[in-house]
Amino acid sequence: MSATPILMAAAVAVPLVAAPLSLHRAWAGAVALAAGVGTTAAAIGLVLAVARDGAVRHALGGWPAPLGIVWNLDGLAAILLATAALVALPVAVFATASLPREHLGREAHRFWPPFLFLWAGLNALFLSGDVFNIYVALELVSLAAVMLVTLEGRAAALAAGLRYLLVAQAGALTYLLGVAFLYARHGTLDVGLLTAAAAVGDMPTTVAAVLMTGGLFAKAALFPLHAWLPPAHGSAPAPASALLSGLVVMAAAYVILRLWFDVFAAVGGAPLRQGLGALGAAGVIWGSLLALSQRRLKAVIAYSTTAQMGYLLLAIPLAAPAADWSADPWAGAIMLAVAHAFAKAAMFLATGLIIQATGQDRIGSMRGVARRMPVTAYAIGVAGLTLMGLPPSGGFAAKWLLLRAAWSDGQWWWVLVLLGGGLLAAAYVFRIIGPAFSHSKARKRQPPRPLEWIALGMAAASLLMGLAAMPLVAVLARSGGGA
Amino acid sequence: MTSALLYAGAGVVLFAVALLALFLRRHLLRKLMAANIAGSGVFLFLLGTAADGDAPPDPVPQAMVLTGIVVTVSVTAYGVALLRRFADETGRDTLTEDGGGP
Amino acid sequence: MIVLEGLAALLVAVGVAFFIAGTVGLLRFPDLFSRLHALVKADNLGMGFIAAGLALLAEDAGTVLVIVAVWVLALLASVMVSHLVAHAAVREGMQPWRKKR
Amino acid sequence: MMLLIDGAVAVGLVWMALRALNARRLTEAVIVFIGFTGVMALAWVRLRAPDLALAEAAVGAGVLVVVLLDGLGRLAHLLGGRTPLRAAAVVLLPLLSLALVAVLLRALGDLPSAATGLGPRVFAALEQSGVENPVTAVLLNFRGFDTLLEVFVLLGAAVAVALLRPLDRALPRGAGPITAGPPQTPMADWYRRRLLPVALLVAVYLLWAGGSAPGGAFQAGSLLAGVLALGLLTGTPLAGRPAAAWAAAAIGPVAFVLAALLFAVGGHGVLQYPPGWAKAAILGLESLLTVSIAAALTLLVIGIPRRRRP
Amino acid sequence: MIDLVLLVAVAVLLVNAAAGILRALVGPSAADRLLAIQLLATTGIAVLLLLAEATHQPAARLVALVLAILAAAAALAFVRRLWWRLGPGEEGGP
Repeated sequence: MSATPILMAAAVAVPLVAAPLSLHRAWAGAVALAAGVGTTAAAIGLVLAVARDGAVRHALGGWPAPLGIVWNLDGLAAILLATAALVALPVAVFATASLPREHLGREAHRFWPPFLFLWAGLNALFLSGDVFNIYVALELVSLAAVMLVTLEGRAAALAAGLRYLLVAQAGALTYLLGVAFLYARHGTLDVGLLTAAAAVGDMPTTVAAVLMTGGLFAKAALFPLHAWLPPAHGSAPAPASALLSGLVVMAAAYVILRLWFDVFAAVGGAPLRQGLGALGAAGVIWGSLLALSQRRLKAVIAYSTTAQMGYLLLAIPLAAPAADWSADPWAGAIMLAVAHAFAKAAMFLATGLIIQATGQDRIGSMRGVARRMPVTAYAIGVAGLTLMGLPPSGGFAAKWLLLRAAWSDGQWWWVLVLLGGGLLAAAYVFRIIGPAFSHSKARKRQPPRPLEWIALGMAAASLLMGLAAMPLVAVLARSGGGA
Repeated sequence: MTSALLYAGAGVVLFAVALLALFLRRHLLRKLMAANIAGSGVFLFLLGTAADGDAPPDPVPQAMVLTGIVVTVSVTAYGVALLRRFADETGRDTLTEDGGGP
Repeated sequence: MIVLEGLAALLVAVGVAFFIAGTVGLLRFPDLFSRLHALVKADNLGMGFIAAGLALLAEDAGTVLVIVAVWVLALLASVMVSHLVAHAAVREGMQPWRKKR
Repeated sequence: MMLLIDGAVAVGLVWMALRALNARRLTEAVIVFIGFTGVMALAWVRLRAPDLALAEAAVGAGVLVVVLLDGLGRLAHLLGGRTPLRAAAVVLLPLLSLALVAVLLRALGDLPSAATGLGPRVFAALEQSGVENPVTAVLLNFRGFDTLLEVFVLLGAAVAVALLRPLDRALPRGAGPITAGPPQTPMADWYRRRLLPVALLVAVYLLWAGGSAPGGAFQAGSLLAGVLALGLLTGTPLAGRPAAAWAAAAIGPVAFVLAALLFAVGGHGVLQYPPGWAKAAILGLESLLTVSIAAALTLLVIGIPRRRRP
Repeated sequence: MIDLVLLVAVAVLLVNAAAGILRALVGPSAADRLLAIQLLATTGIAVLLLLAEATHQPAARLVALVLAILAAAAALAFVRRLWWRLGPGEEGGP
């Protein structure tokens, strides 16, 4: 038997085993970093395996679908596993140095159990090819995410965590009711088999599509169910915010894309798909406007997440039937999600450093940052390029693909959304970065240099992704629609 | 109209009513109970549609519901603990809000 | 056989009657203590009759054992509950009801 | 007759849910909610799902009751009157809710009437699964990965509760006593001493029977946790080393995931039991999971300690 | 025949329990609400025993056994964790 299933198992099992071990106060950091290196190695191994051998389906327990659960490692899953790893590992390194300084103090080891639970849940989610299994994985992710939000235990964080927990639970149960409809109608939970069975797109299937999408909207903080996100992401410690904004939201949005790519490909007509796209567009505009009107640094970045997630939905109205993941709209959406994960993580880490240096979470804290903390300022600026979608960033490549799809399909109205969203992003990014070049006499505590470089490194990754767009699309093509 | 369908229908009603309460009710303990009841509704629906006359019902939804019960209990207990900590910290048992969302 | 079933049905019916009596007491009696009294005594007697009736119908000794165990445990729980509630009520300063003159 | 009973149960469920959600007093709501979980257990029996009835009864009457009443008690000083509702929401949302019910019922009517599920496949493969109870076969074999993630959700929740301690207090080293409460009567102690062995016996039976009859790790574990919570409420602190509670809570999930990995490394599929070993492996895993589920649920019940008085 | 008798008993007990829940709703004291829960628990145990016989589901007896083991949990939690915190005035009103 080949090594690929063992690597898949390792990607989930290593963080799961490490999570309870990291409860030990003295071991926590070392256990988590070792597990992080192991999990990252497994994820990279999986990307290489997919690039070499193509997609792999592995029946867990030796029971093929529909009886058992099937892990579905295609190009998309591999890319997302690698994204999770390449975001989480630097964040972990960052956290070991920054958390003891940032508010948690001697209790910094509390970060590791939720960190590892989260990573395991994400990997399980990306691998899963089973709609019920996705529900369980999502619950693990949400639980860990709430733990991260409430790490510091201040009143605002607890309130944000409670709201997040309730919204996530409502979303999960709505999703689960949709799964129940799918199972009652088609008698299977496997994504591949459902795709074949749901080709009719009748009433129960449509209701299931609406329920599952609605539930995931809440989890992905997509407009109009986004209100919980900014307080939640804004009140977590910087490394936690980086994971939440970069990876957790992306994971829920990924499930929406996966479902509409496969299972609901035949569901609803143009109106339903255009409606989903319109909600995405509204999210882009509304989220950007809210980001523009914030006073707190972290709030600007958190609202920007709502805006950026909106773009992903544009793939749904643009997709042609029977395309594969490397088709323009899908590849564009995925690339945007990945580039956003790196950029947003970089931004949260960088602002975390600035907030530590100045002791204040305000846009005014940015004053003088360009002179005193140039590396950090660069990190924010470079990550901002991706959010705006300027070349050569990953955001540019992604939007280019979406634009091309919209143009060639004659759906010009999405072009306006893409361009308008970019302009608004430019406005809120400049609002942050502008004051950085002004003079300030306020004293700042210099953060450790390596931490600044981690933030810049992640921002650079989001930038350089635009140059690596072609290889990415090539890996995405390794799907074969569940074959 | 079979008994099983009756339970599936009750499940749907429970889900909708509880989801509504989850948004409308202010007290957090009530919201947590609402989430629980919504879960029970989904579970009833799952099993109500899986029943097959007097034969034993499909075991797959049963396993799904069992998993769902464990997850729901975990989340509820965590939610109550979170609420207690929140109340300790603030002296409040509701979230202040400007409208919208639970 | 038919005699046995008839007897069982009778016992179950008597048990149900006790349950109804207990509920009437629960709804009509004037204070917590008397309501407690009505509920716990009547319901456990009712439970005993129903358990006895069902034990007559049981096919094997294991079933009888389970039924008896259930009844004993329910009885213990009731004793515990009524003791706790009454004890706490007295400590809370709750006064038993007296007929008004 | 059956339809009458089922109708009564279904209507009762909806009515109790409405009371729990809308009752004026929170105490009333919580108590009716507890009753609601009991009636759910009846519904599961009527739907011929005794495994679920056992789970619902064990969780609903034990752990959930203690968690909710304890939570209510800690909020008692805040209990106010009815909180006002937002005017626009009061009109609009119920209408939406009604529409949702209508659509869902309509879709329910459109579902195929003949069972389309995986039941026949489960029964066909039951012989190779290592157990005779089809629900256990699905949980521990066919869809074992769901269960694997699920027990980690439970463990994660226990960890999450422990992490809620204020930052100036170290992570709990284990289960402490629940000390709050009025002085204890000797009778409660007597009761606990009688109850514990019976519960242990029944839990072992549920675990052992789970292979062939209704029951299993979760039912047994949650029954144990319920009785432990009951014992804590009688004022008896949990004995034993604190760290042991966490080790007990983690051992089942960790063993499960390590087994999954080891089978894969050993040349079988991930989570695939080696031929002939399924029965033994499932029984061993279930025993460990029972211990872990009981420990994790107990840690959830114990929750965060009371705030230190300033 | 006997099965029908048992089912009628179940139906009567359910109606009886519904009447009992009224006590939970009326109160007046929180302890009265607790009594309704106790009624529900006892009724539930009896109904489960009856259903086990009438619908030939021996496992329902186990459910009754579990309920009987945990029957005192609600009262214990109530008395030990809640009541003494509520104080007499809190729930004593109409």
